[in-house]
Amino acid sequence: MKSDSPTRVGKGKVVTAVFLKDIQIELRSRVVTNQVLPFAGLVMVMFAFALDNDDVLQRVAGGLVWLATLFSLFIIVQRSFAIDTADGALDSLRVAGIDLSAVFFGKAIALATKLIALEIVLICSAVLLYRVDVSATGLVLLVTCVLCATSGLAFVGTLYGGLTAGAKGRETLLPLLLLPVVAPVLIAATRATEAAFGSGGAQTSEGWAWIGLLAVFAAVFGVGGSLAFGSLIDE
Amino acid sequence: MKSDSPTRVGKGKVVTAVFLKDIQIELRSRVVTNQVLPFAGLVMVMFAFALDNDDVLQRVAGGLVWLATLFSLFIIVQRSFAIDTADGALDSLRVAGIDLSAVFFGKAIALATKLIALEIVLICSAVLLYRVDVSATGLVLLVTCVLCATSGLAFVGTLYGGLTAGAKGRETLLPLLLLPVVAPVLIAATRATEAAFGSGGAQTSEGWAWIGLLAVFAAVFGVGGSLAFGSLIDE
Amino acid sequence: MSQVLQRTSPTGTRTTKVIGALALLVMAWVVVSGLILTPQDVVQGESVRIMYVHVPSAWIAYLAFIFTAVASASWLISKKHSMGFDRFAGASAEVGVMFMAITLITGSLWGRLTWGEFWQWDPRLTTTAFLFVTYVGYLAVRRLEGSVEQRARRSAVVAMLAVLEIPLVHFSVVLWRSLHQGATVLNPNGDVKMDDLMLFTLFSGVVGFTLVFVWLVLHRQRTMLLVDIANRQGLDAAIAARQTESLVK
Amino acid sequence: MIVSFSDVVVVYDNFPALAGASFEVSSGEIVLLQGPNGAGKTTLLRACAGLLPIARGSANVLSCDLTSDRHSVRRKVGLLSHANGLFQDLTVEENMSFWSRLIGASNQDVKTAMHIMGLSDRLSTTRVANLSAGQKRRCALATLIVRRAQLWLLDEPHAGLDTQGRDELDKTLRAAREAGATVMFASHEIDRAQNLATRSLTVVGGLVTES
Amino acid sequence: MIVSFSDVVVVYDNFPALAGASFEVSSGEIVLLQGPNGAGKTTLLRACAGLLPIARGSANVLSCDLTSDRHSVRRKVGLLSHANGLFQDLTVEENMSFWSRLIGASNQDVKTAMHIMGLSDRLSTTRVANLSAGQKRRCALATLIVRRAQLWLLDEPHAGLDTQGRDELDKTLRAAREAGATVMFASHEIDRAQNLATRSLTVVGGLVTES
Ligand code: HEM
Ligand SMILES: Nc1ncnc2c1ncn2[C@@H]1O[C@H](COP(=O)(O)OP(=O)(O)OP(=O)(O)O)[C@@H](O)[C@H]1O
Ligand SMILES: Nc1ncnc2c1ncn2[C@@H]1O[C@H](COP(=O)(O)OP(=O)(O)OP(=O)(O)O)[C@@H](O)[C@H]1O
Ligand SMILES: [Mg+2]
Ligand SMILES: [Mg+2]
Repeated sequence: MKSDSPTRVGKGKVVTAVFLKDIQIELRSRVVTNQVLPFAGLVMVMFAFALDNDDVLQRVAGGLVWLATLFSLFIIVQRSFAIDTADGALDSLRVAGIDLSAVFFGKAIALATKLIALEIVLICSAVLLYRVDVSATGLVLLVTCVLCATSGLAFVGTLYGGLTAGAKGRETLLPLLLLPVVAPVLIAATRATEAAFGSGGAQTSEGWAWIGLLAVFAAVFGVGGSLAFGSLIDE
Repeated sequence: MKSDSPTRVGKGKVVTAVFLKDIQIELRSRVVTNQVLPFAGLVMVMFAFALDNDDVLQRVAGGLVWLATLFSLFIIVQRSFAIDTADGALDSLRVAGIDLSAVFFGKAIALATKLIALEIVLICSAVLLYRVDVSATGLVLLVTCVLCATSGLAFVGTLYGGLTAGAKGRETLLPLLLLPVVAPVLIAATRATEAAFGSGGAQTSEGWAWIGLLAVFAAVFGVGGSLAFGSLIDE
Repeated sequence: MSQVLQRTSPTGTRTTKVIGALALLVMAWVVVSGLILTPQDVVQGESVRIMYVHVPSAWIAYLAFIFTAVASASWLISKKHSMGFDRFAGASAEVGVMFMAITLITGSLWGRLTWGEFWQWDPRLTTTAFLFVTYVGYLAVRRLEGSVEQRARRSAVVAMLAVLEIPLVHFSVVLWRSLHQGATVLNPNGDVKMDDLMLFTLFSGVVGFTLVFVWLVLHRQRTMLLVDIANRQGLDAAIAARQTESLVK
Repeated sequence: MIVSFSDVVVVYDNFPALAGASFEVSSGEIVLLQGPNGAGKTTLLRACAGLLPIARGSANVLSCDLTSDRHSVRRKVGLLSHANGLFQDLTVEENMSFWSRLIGASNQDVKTAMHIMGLSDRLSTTRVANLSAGQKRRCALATLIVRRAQLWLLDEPHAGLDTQGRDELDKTLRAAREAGATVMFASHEIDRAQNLATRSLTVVGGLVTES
Repeated sequence: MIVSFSDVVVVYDNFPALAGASFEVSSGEIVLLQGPNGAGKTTLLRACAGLLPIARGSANVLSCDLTSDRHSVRRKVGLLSHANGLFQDLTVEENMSFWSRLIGASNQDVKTAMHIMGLSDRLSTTRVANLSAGQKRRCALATLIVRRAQLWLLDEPHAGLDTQGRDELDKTLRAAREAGATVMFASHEIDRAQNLATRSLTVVGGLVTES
């Protein structure tokens, strides 16, 4: 047995390994499927039920989709880091001496994957339950909006999830930190979705301005996260 | 050191011990205060922001309060049993050979305490944010509604929390099981609260019919829970 | 170490005394001018006088948060990681949160007078509230357990991300259709539509609040230093106590 | 007979961790369970405590028939698992007083147990989360000592303890035996364990043999 | 010198778990850390791995200065904590392949490590949550073995293992030493540990003394 350190591993491989691990655990434990989805579905149904009025429903449809996504974000982030801290695996990751910005991207991509799966279900149920019509141009806008908003949420969720993981009692900080930061995403995504849905006579074109904001947000937290994640998670 | 078993402990003492333990842990870890409350607050604020329309807001105020409570219920229940299972304390509880129906009541009362604290904040913020007026008779209705609905939620939450605690992977079952059962509570409590708030011209008197339903629900799950909890938690 | 403590015990210095006196002077002028000398507004009546507190406090809060970010960046970049930067960042954020609270409170009161409501779900108001919450979160991060270096590193990252919210608040009136006053003073066109004395009073307010800010930050950063020193002395005692464990056993 | 198992099978999902275990333990014994990892020692101890359903065979502990009723036995046994069963957010003292309140132990007993396990003074007001591994184990043992069970079941009780703690534990178990209790414990520290035990059983592949 | 600590203080909140520890470890040693519960052994090992900030004193591990940079040392050390650092929902194989992918170990290494620790066959496809305590520990050790670290830090590596596992572990550590690695480990199983170690240090009350 040679005792030289193994060669350093490329960033891409670490990203893939972390991503696969997170997805594999989700497939085993089914937290998103069994726990978050019914949760999010309930919001949609209850509102359809509470506001039995097509006009109002169509107006709130966009907001509801993103509100439900945001809640799910909290739960998924918390769960995703709870898995790593449960048996001290986070410590092992830190001691592995790997590039923590790769861990950041791996976890963020896994988080985004879960969020997108969720959003697809939510948007479809909004279309069905609230009788929303989406035009072809609206669809393009919607898809762009989902992609931009989700990457922003995934980046910021992973970043602050890392900050609040680890020491006991710290996890209670997560909502406090995350709330004010994701609020703009919520607003921008809601407005863009409303434009795509044509709620309240909104034009599709109005939506694209919001996409810009979402893209800036995603870029800021993508770069910021990959730089800062290491020093936040790591003490 | 004598090796006779200690005398069996009265039920009341067990209830108190379990209740105090749960509350003490909450006071230390501040999950409800720091994590659930901001969460629930967000629902209220985001809705106010998304639907900046006094009429609609007043109409949905009641529903929002109870929807937010329901979300919080999931998180609090999960957390409350996670604490017990984390280091195998639930096993120790089972081996202690104590009356498990006393544990049921202890945990349910602790849960209800946390929920009521939360509801007070939610209702106050609804009143402030959504400019709801509550009359004196409405207030009586509201307080009764909160008490009945909360005990129902606390009983059913503790019962199913116990069922899904313990074995790995089972906790993902909780929302699936809990959702259909608490839906009636959500509806009844919403209607009663709307009556208390006078939303959409509802009369206070209309609310009392719903209170009956809530009281029956609480009674059924109080009795059922105290009988079934032992055999559910305990395998 | 205790000598250091004694020597530095009073947090004031000659500079802070001068700044404090100046701040008092300017603020006295703002009170006189704001409440008596300036005219009432055509539309808003007497309530316009709230502006002399509301607007400066908002701007000084921005200034405080920007200082926090700059100090944090300096800490991260500097080779020596001097703790002074970190203490300055923390002190500035604390004072900034206080000023932001003043903005929120005076704004609500003003809103009650002009819109009839304490609170509206208006973009400027909402984003301001979020900015406030963000920095409360920042202060919470500073209180997490860990060493001083950990505190500095964590909070520096948060501060540099949080400061990006300021443009969002400032431009929220443009981004969203807003009830709130648009950029009247700092408007992009550069033409100010305001009575000269009002404008002068407003800027006196800004100067006065800046002086108050500087005075508070200097003192606060000083007390933070003292707390750190006291903690270090507490640690000396704790180390001594811990070492005796080895003798007992 | 305090414990008598005959052809007991215990399954997890589809895996029979005990595959026909038969043995007996009589009053006043200190029985060591030894055997390789994954042999079924933990499973055996948990089955004795009435925590696992018996799939086949007959099991009798302290005159309770575990195949028909796994509940009544629990009041009489004390179990130390691999996990400590403590609340991480509470202090040592609070944990102790919670468990002692549940079983109706006196304050004096609690004090004595904490003293035996060296948890007085500073440690008593420390949150369990901030204890060292061995200190947590000591706390778990202290909650067990106040139980004064008729049958003590301990899963690797020595692991994590320092030498002084191990001596103290051995003394405690011997004293419990003097007072009429019976002890079964699993251990991989064969030397110390055989010194303590009055008899030892070997568990391999879900079967129990005398050794 | 592989490790050299001089007057190192490490604090949790306000408690100095290491209160001025000084010692040196040179290449090729197998150093045993012994001492009572709560002495600071775990803290010492974690500090060596660059996981804890050094409040005072100077610490140098594998030519990295821990006071200024706690990161670069991590690639070179392997740490076995009290906790196993495994993902409970993944199988043994999946855990192994995750960790080996992260550090770029070969498939052959993984197979060998799993074989050494007796985790081939049925166990390799078992979820970690369904392993016995000792089997989990074996899995954690296997992830450590594939690391081929220059400095091995092990916190009570023998606890939970059966006799055969302990022998295997000792053999592995001796082989690692032959191959040029240095080993530090904490243990309460003094006899076996002293047999394995080339030198032993005593940790008491946050101080380190030669013994
Ligand atoms: C709670 C309620 C309010 C909050 C949170 C609030 C917040 C703010 C903030 C953050 C600024 C600084 C904006 C910037 O320069 O970026 C500001 C400026 C200002 N506010 Fe308010 N405000 C509130 C209510 C009001 C009301 C009711 C009025 C008057 C009707 C008002 C009038 C102004 C004016 C005139 C400025 C200066 C605008 C400029 O020249 O840029 N505010 N407010
Ligand atoms: N997270 C923490 N917060 C505060 N104090 C802690 C923390 N972890 C450990 N301690 C304290 O630091 C001291 C040293 O702990 P450490 O875990 O290093 O001991 P140890 O020598 O490994 O003991 P053991 O043999 O029990 O494993 C103990 O007194 C413990 O109470
Ligand atoms: N929850 C579970 N689900 C499925 N199989 C399990 C479970 N727990 C244990 N097993 C399996 O049952 C067998 C016996 O486990 P047990 O924990 O009783 O072993 P043990 O003798 O205590 O071992 P150790 O010395 O490692 O503690 C092991 O092979 C293990 O893989
Ligand atoms: Mg075992
Ligand atoms: Mg230790």
